[in-house]
Amino acid sequence: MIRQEQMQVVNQQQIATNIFELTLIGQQVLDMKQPGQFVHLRVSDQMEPLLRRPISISSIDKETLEFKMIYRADGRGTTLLSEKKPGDQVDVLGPLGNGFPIDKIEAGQTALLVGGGIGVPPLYELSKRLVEKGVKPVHVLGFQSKDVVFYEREFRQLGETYIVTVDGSHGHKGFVTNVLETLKDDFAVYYSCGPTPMLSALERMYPEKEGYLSFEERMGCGIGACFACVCETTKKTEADYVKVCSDGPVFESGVVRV
Amino acid sequence: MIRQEQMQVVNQQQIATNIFELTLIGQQVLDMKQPGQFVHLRVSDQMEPLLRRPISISSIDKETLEFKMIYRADGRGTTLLSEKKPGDQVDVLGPLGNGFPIDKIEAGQTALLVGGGIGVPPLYELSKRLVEKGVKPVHVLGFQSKDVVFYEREFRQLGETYIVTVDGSHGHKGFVTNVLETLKDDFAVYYSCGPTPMLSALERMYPEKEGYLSFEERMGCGIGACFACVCETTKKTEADYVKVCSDGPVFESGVVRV
Amino acid sequence: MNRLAVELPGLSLKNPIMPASGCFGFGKEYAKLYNLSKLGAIMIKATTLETRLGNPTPRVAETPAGMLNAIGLQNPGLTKVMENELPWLEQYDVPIIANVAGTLMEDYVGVAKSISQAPNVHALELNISCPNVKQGGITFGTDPVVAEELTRAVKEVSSVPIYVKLSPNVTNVNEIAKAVEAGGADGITMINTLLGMRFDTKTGRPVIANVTGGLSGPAIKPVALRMVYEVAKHVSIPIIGMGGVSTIDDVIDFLSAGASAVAVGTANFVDPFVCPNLIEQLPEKLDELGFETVSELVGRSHRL
Amino acid sequence: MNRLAVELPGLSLKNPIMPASGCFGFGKEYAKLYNLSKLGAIMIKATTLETRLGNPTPRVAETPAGMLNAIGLQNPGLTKVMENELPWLEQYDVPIIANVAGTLMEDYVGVAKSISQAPNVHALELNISCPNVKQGGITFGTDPVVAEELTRAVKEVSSVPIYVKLSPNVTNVNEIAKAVEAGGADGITMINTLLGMRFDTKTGRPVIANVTGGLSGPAIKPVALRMVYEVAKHVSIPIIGMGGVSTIDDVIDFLSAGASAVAVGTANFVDPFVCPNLIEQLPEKLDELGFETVSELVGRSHRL
Ligand SMILES: Cc1cc2nc3c(=O)[nH]c(=O)nc-3n(C[C@H](O)[C@H](O)[C@H](O)COP(=O)(O)OP(=O)(O)OC[C@H]3O[C@@H](n4cnc5c(N)ncnc54)[C@H](O)[C@@H]3O)c2cc1C
Ligand SMILES: Cc1cc2nc3c(=O)[nH]c(=O)nc-3n(C[C@H](O)[C@H](O)[C@H](O)COP(=O)(O)OP(=O)(O)OC[C@H]3O[C@@H](n4cnc5c(N)ncnc54)[C@H](O)[C@@H]3O)c2cc1C
Ligand SMILES: Cc1cc2nc3c(=O)[nH]c(=O)nc-3n(C[C@H](O)[C@H](O)[C@H](O)COP(=O)(O)O)c2cc1C
Ligand SMILES: Cc1cc2nc3c(=O)[nH]c(=O)nc-3n(C[C@H](O)[C@H](O)[C@H](O)COP(=O)(O)O)c2cc1C
Ligand code: FES
Ligand code: FES
Repeated sequence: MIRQEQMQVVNQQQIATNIFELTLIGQQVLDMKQPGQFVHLRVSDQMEPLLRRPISISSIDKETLEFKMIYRADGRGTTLLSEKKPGDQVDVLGPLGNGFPIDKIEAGQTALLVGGGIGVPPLYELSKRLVEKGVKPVHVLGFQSKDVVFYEREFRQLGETYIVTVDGSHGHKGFVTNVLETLKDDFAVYYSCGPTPMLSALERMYPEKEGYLSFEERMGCGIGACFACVCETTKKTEADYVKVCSDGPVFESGVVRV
Repeated sequence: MIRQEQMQVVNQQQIATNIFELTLIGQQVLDMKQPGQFVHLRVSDQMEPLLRRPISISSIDKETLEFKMIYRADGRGTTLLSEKKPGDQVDVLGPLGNGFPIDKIEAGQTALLVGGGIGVPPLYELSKRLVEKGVKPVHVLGFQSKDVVFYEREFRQLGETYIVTVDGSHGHKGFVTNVLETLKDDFAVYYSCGPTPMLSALERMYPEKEGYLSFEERMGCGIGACFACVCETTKKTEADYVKVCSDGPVFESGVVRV
Repeated sequence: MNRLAVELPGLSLKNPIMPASGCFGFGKEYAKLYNLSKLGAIMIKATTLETRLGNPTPRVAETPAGMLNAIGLQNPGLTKVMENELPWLEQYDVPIIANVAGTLMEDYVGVAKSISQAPNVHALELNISCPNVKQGGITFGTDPVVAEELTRAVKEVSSVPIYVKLSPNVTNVNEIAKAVEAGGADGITMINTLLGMRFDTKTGRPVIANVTGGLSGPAIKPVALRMVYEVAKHVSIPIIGMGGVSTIDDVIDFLSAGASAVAVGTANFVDPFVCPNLIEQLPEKLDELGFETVSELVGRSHRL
Repeated sequence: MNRLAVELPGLSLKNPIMPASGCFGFGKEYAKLYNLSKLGAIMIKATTLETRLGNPTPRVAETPAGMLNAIGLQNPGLTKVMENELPWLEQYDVPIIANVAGTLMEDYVGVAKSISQAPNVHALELNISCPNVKQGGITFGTDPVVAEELTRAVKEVSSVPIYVKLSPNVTNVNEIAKAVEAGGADGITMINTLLGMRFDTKTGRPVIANVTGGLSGPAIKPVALRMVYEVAKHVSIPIIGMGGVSTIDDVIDFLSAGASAVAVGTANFVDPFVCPNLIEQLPEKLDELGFETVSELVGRSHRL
């Protein structure tokens, strides 16, 4: 069920340059089912900035009713969000969309998780769930440079982890694909979230593999009503188009025309 | 000198129903010369609400660099202002305008100070200055009802004080004029701030007396450039019009056509 | 007696609040959040003869207290709307206002003729003001002669009353309003969006793939109120007002300016419960202002 | 070389930032806050033949991310402006753009003829777009034939280049732009305010005593950018852009859209130091975007 809820800030923490981890508490956490779902946040009660911001859920704790998001404070909205302090309220609409399916892989199999920049966060909850299930995750995480790398330790605790930076200031130098080329492709399913060029590179690299990709698009409503976030589709689906907010953000590889 | 300054909230306190007293600290306090001047406040960094809000200075402490305002949280802007907490910054443009002249009265004389509602605050600093000078103030302060009366004790400490409420729930019942009719008119100068009907009643009541009245008008710039706050004048002045923000807000009685 | 009720041509509204076209799809998504029968009416997404896939993305961009959109009238087309969307909406006790769009006059006539026969469609809204399609749309809405002609043609074939949706992107909105009234319109809905742009400051490129988009939201409210106020003076058919409505005070202002009912667009994205919330707040607000019914409030600014 | 410099007809601007007419009086008040010689130019308050006392108050009202004004062209009149205001401004090293307004064509011609002879007036801005006066003003700005005629008449008598200030309250702004270009305008300034209203929700009365007012501020920026972008495609004379500019990104966006310089109106009320601040921020922003000069940036959106 989608709820609109005033959730309380439990913690706000800068974890890399301009990258923040925000922890909120509220009933909505009980409805958060899949890794890869997102929430639509109002960052201010005022009329400017007006629209909600979509941010992925990066980890869920049903026991404490807390969930975390990781985001880059960049434009007006995310900058205002980064100024929220413990005790402040945030208007959260969620959970929204369809996340990464974990029933497509079985215990004992290997999953490849590829994240780029601010696409990394939803992979964290995904990896935790896969590990719980007995799946072995391999993480390949790309960032611009050392100062914006986050959650390296957290991912390492869950499994094999490769960090890649464009400028080589940390981990491997280059793009995630440079590392992927050096890895065995004995994984059952791949999961990815990040910039569209990265997603399409993965599709080209693993045409035979089952893969699930999380897309981004500018949003209005966030719930499927306004047709803002529509993507063109390929022949793989009967639908003429898909909406990132309500049909996605995660789609099977090959469905969205990239 | 007019300055624009990020001033810090030292204290914010509700002192009556929807009435707040806000204390700010900053260099600008050194430039605050006359009681009855005002400041023009930005209540938010966001673009909505957009315009500054004019609020009178209600007391000044040059030693601590603090000044106080008293305001009613009513519309969007003042409500946002009332949410500011100690440590928060407020963008203050000031001090603005010309206040009440205290050189028009001499030690030993009596001054009549008449305030209505949210027009009461600037009279507090005025009264303090008059008392310092050896003038005897008589305060007649009108409010809607008991729950919005403020600063009664503070004014009583400075001199004779009559509280009037429209509904009679505190002090005398009726309008300030009902009390004024019962008082001797042995004062040298009267000073007033409040709703325009009150100001014009005073002018009619004391046509022969020297009086100084503080006016309100919707403002744009607050410094005299935009012609938003213009008032028509009478024959008493050569000017075709006056601007409340830069010529006022205090004018000699009879100057502004009411 | 229901103090919120409003009677308009074809529409017995239980209250004067309805979602604006294009901001509510065909209701399915919001139906998951609340009971659509609470609404005064629903203005469904523009329907065209054929399926439309709309414009490339990005289709929306935020602006100060507003947003731009260039969806481009994406919709499943007349047949699917008649077969899937409208029948599904029949489960709710709410009149539907079908927003009709097209490229040629024949398109409007074709859609209007069919869709006006759906049992729950109680009125049509002729979208002669969509700024986001290359042909049709706004061009019909900026020329009084063409607007009148189109209104007349649609009126002839429609089995329900027709409301014409006016564009604010004109020099003289009264002229267009009078033209559609002369053409037989039963009512007016206004305003559609103002044409605007946003640039990506880094690259200098327009953010909206379609280059320009329609500006909506609180930013345009002053323009919408002014136009409603003016048109109310010039026509005698009722107006459904919209443009930046998000609070109960906005609702009151539009009614005061002369609108008989109010539509809510962009605010649905900010607060998906805005329509039921406004409906709930309305009686108390009437009390506060000392009005017994919504109808008493309509056009009060003209009577002061 | 000064990378911020811009050369326009009559105007050698040391930078492309100037206060917009009516938002800066005749400079005296802001001169107390900073040195006016920092500014690219100053657009002074509209000047009419006779003294004008303007409209009744309230003359301003706040709206979402914007404001309404209906000052009504209050100004001391041509003689006093020539005798007091312009000579006083001579102490600053800054070109003055004199905003000229009137009721009849003769008024414009009369003001233009005299004021263009003041030594520090380097250009005129014909205000054919003021929405707040009953006659003249906006009526000249909505009819291309009249606009062209007025431009031609003023051009004939003016000793300095003339810029015509366009109204956004039109169906087709390009048409007006082309008309004034044909009439001999040396440049265009745009946009003036959008017509709007605000109501006092309690009473239902319009807040502005004049009933309607002109909408300005960030809310209108998308409309202004769209119009500048369009007009830049249709005329070959330069444009001074305005409408909601308050940040350095806004400045860049207007330049990208095709404005050669940028005027700042409402933002002066929000931040009285906005003009010098923007001027100070501009070089760094050019570096960030990889442009050597302001001129390189002008119109870049059209070249992508
Ligand atoms: C499904 C989904 C999940 C996301 N998850 C994350 C996340 O976990 N962490 C994170 O840092 N970012 C995430 N993003 C991107 C995030 O939504 C944008 O960074 C954010 O909206 C930018 O807002 P702003 O106020 O900083 O920028 P502004 O430039 O002020 O934004 C202006 C407008 O553009 C929209 N916008 C700008 N950039 C984007 C973008 N990349 N995608 C969609 N809308 C955008 C904003 O929402 C707003 O409406 C996600 C986006 C989507 C669609
Ligand atoms: C010189 C001067 C001194 C003032 N001193 C005080 C004071 O000490 N304490 C106090 O409580 N109030 C004072 N006021 C009134 C105060 O400015 C308004 O109450 C306040 O601006 C309302 O803002 P809002 O956001 O609550 O209302 P909104 O309705 O959101 O305001 C909308 C717009 O209208 C303007 N506005 C609304 N009411 C008034 C008003 N009465 N006068 C001027 N502009 C108004 C606002 O500034 C804003 O631009 C003073 C006004 C002036 C002109
Ligand atoms: C995303 C979006 C899509 C829209 N689609 C349509 C449409 O299909 N038909 C139509 O007549 N108006 C459409 N509109 C205009 C709205 O119905 C409404 O007239 C306008 O947005 C002003 O109201 P608002 O400020 O409350 O949004 C759309 C508006 C938005 C924001
Ligand atoms: C209070 C006020 C007074 C104005 N007076 C004039 C004027 O006298 N002449 C004129 O051409 N424009 C006038 N304008 C319009 C501005 O010059 C400018 O075109 C408009 O406000 C849009 O810019 P902005 O959004 O930056 O304010 C006025 C605007 C305001 C807000
Ligand atoms: S954001 Fe509205 S349909 Fe996806
Ligand atoms: S508020 Fe601008 S002149 Fe007074």
